[in-house]
Amino acid sequence: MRDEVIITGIGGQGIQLMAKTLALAATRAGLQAMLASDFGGEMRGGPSQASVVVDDQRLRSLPILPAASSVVLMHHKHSEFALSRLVPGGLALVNSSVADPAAIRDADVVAVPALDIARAADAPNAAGFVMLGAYMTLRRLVGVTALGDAMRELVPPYRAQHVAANLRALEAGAGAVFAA
Amino acid sequence: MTEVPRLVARDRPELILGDHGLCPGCGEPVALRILLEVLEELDIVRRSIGVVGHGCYGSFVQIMDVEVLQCLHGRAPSCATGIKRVRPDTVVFTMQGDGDMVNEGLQEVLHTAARGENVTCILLNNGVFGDTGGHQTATTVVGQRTKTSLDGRNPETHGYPIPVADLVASLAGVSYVARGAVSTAGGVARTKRMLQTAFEHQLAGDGFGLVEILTMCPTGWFVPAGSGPDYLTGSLEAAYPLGELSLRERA
Amino acid sequence: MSRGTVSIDVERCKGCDLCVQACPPKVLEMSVAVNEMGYRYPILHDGCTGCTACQLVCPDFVFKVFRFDSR
Amino acid sequence: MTSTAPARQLLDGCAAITESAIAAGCRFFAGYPMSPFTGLLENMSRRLPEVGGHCLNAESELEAVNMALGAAAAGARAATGSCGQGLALMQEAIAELALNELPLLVVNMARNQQDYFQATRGGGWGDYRTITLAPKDVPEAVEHTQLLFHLADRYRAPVILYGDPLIAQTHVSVDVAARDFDPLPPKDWALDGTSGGTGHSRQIWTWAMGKVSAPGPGPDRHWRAVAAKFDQIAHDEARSEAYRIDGAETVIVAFGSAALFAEHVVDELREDGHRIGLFRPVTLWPFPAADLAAATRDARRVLVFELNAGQMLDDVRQFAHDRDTVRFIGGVSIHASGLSYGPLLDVAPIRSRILEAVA
Repeated sequence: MRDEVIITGIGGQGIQLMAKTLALAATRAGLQAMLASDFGGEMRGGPSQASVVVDDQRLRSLPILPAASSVVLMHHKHSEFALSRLVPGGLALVNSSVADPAAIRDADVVAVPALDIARAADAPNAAGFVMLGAYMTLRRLVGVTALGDAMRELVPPYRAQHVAANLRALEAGAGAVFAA
Repeated sequence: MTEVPRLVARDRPELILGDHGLCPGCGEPVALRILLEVLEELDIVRRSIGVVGHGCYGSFVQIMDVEVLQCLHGRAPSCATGIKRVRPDTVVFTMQGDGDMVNEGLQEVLHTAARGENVTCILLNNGVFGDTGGHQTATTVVGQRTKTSLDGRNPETHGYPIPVADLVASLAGVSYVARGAVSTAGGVARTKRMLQTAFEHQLAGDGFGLVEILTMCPTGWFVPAGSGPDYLTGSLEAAYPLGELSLRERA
Repeated sequence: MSRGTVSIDVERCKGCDLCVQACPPKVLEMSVAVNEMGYRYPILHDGCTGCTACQLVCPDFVFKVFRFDSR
Repeated sequence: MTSTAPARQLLDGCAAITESAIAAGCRFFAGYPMSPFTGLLENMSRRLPEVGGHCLNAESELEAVNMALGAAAAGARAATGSCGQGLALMQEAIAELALNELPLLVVNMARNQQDYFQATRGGGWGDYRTITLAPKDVPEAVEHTQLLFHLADRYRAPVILYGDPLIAQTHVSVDVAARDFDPLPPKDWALDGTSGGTGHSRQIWTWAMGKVSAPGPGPDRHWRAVAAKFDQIAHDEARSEAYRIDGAETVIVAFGSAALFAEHVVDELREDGHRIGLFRPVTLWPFPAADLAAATRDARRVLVFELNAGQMLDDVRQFAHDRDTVRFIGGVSIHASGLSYGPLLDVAPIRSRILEAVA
């Protein structure tokens, strides 16, 4: 079992927290994880990208992935690198509230209107966790509860007020798609 | 009535293991002697570590019976910081000249003072690079002749000297700053008391201490050995007044 | 009549003259002869008070200072 | 207060090296922020106080390395670090550490591979070298950290861990635990103040003159002894890894992260039928000269891939079995930010440069 995903979008969309939540949840579940982040000097507004590789055996991976089995696009901006590494027929999970899924070729495109789902779940800042919840339903690496626990561990104390909304977003996202 | 001679002053403490090779009339050996006397009298010889910079006084590491780290030019306060942090029960002092502390290592001593490191820095200030043969330092006073200011230090071309003790005294985190001189018997006695006070502050954990000692360098000043004290009084001491410096209130 | 005295390690002396200048009762004088290193050295005359000024200023650790106690 | 981290954590390289250093007994760190080294300083400043250690955010690299020198002289397991220009500022003190025979770990969390010369050549004054290990990934950096502390103490010398932005910032699941090594001699040379007044109080001085009552060897004998020690290290401590080298007519030589990528390309090209392998110097100094000569004995071409204008290339040319077979396929490649690698560190460009050279 091996999963490689590149998550991409704009700084401030929660890309790094999504990726770290996934990698930590996998680590806590006894799997091996690698998380390679690539973001500019800006805290918000610039390109933000993270690659996560999860394996149930000794993990051997390049921090700049030559190929990824999935991509999660939070935005069409800055998505060129991720799409160039997506294997033909790989999973492209697209935040269709912002990006146009029809623009993506040679992929198993799954559109998730993450922003709308997040708003409906009263978690308007947590679209990233909607996407992560959806991604877990499709990939089944760890459960939503494990993701929630990892997220809770990672959120700093001064942002603890967002934990409940993030959990709602994860649940909503997990229910928004169907496993193949 | 018979008269019995009673020893009232030893020639040198036992911590001085042999002769030094410094010039006639040099003030630095006097500073070394009173420093070691203070360590003895405070009974801290078996817990003292000296960090010695580069200058004529550097050769003292061969004759002073105290643990020493001879370090890079100017870096003694940082080395002392590392030692004191990992061995807080030791008494840590630096011995540096003006070329070492004020030229090469000015930022080291200022930052170490501002950090309030519980160490004692000792500046042997003669206003000249004695070891290299009499060149201008950052404390050479205006008008002083050196091999690199042949007509005397001229502020228009050479700039002004730096009163490092005054800079240190302006920083919070400092527990004691004093300036003495070894040009007179009274000055030696007063300077020794300054050293003692500085070490007492370190022992009490009060924070950074600096004792600047004005020393004669007749060779580097191009004056006869016996004229050193008078030259010091008229040059260095006029620019750097003696005494304990008042400190900034700690926040 | 001297209240004190000094021992002078003349072979260690470098002839700097600081002690002569520092001596309050002016009882030290530089020699005419020189030591093995070629330096003149101080000679003590009567009148030493044992004040230790010479020992304090000496860069070459030449002086031991004594005082006479009556008994 | 816990002295060791719990098993299996998700840590980036900076955090993992911090935990490994603490597990090895490191209790003093001083550094000056500079990307990507900064993460190490941040982790140390958070973790060392928790285990009774000290971390100083020094006012410059000069202060940082000299503080660490002081701590090392006082017997602590100590470390500092920087990269690039900051490492250059530390070179004078690294030389001083070497000539004073003081152990210190210097983590060069470099921005790229352009620090090869200043890590391996001994950028300061005097006849010395620095043992330099270049891990290819975070788990190896964890291992190397502890090995380097051991080697530093064993040889009483400064040592360098050569990391990079990928090691600094990549998170992996790692177990950090103290590793066992052969016992080390006691640090009876370390300053603690107790030998004052004995007539032979301890002295640390590059000239090794000792006291007049207990003379030391002096600079001539001391520096010859130090140089002889580095000769011995060169003989005993070279480490390397040969990957799929059997029957290879093309041997890639690469270190650190570049070797990790080269390994991947070798796998791809082997699948395509190319007889190709990888030789990786694990110690950049001592350079694994004999291993390289052996690994390249039957090679038709030796291709050096490094992310600089050709620094390790000098060593490969010097020690390859036949220097005429050596070709350079690396180059300077810098990310637009200036803080990391540029596009050359990727599978496709490495692959195409190799294929170009093989054609």
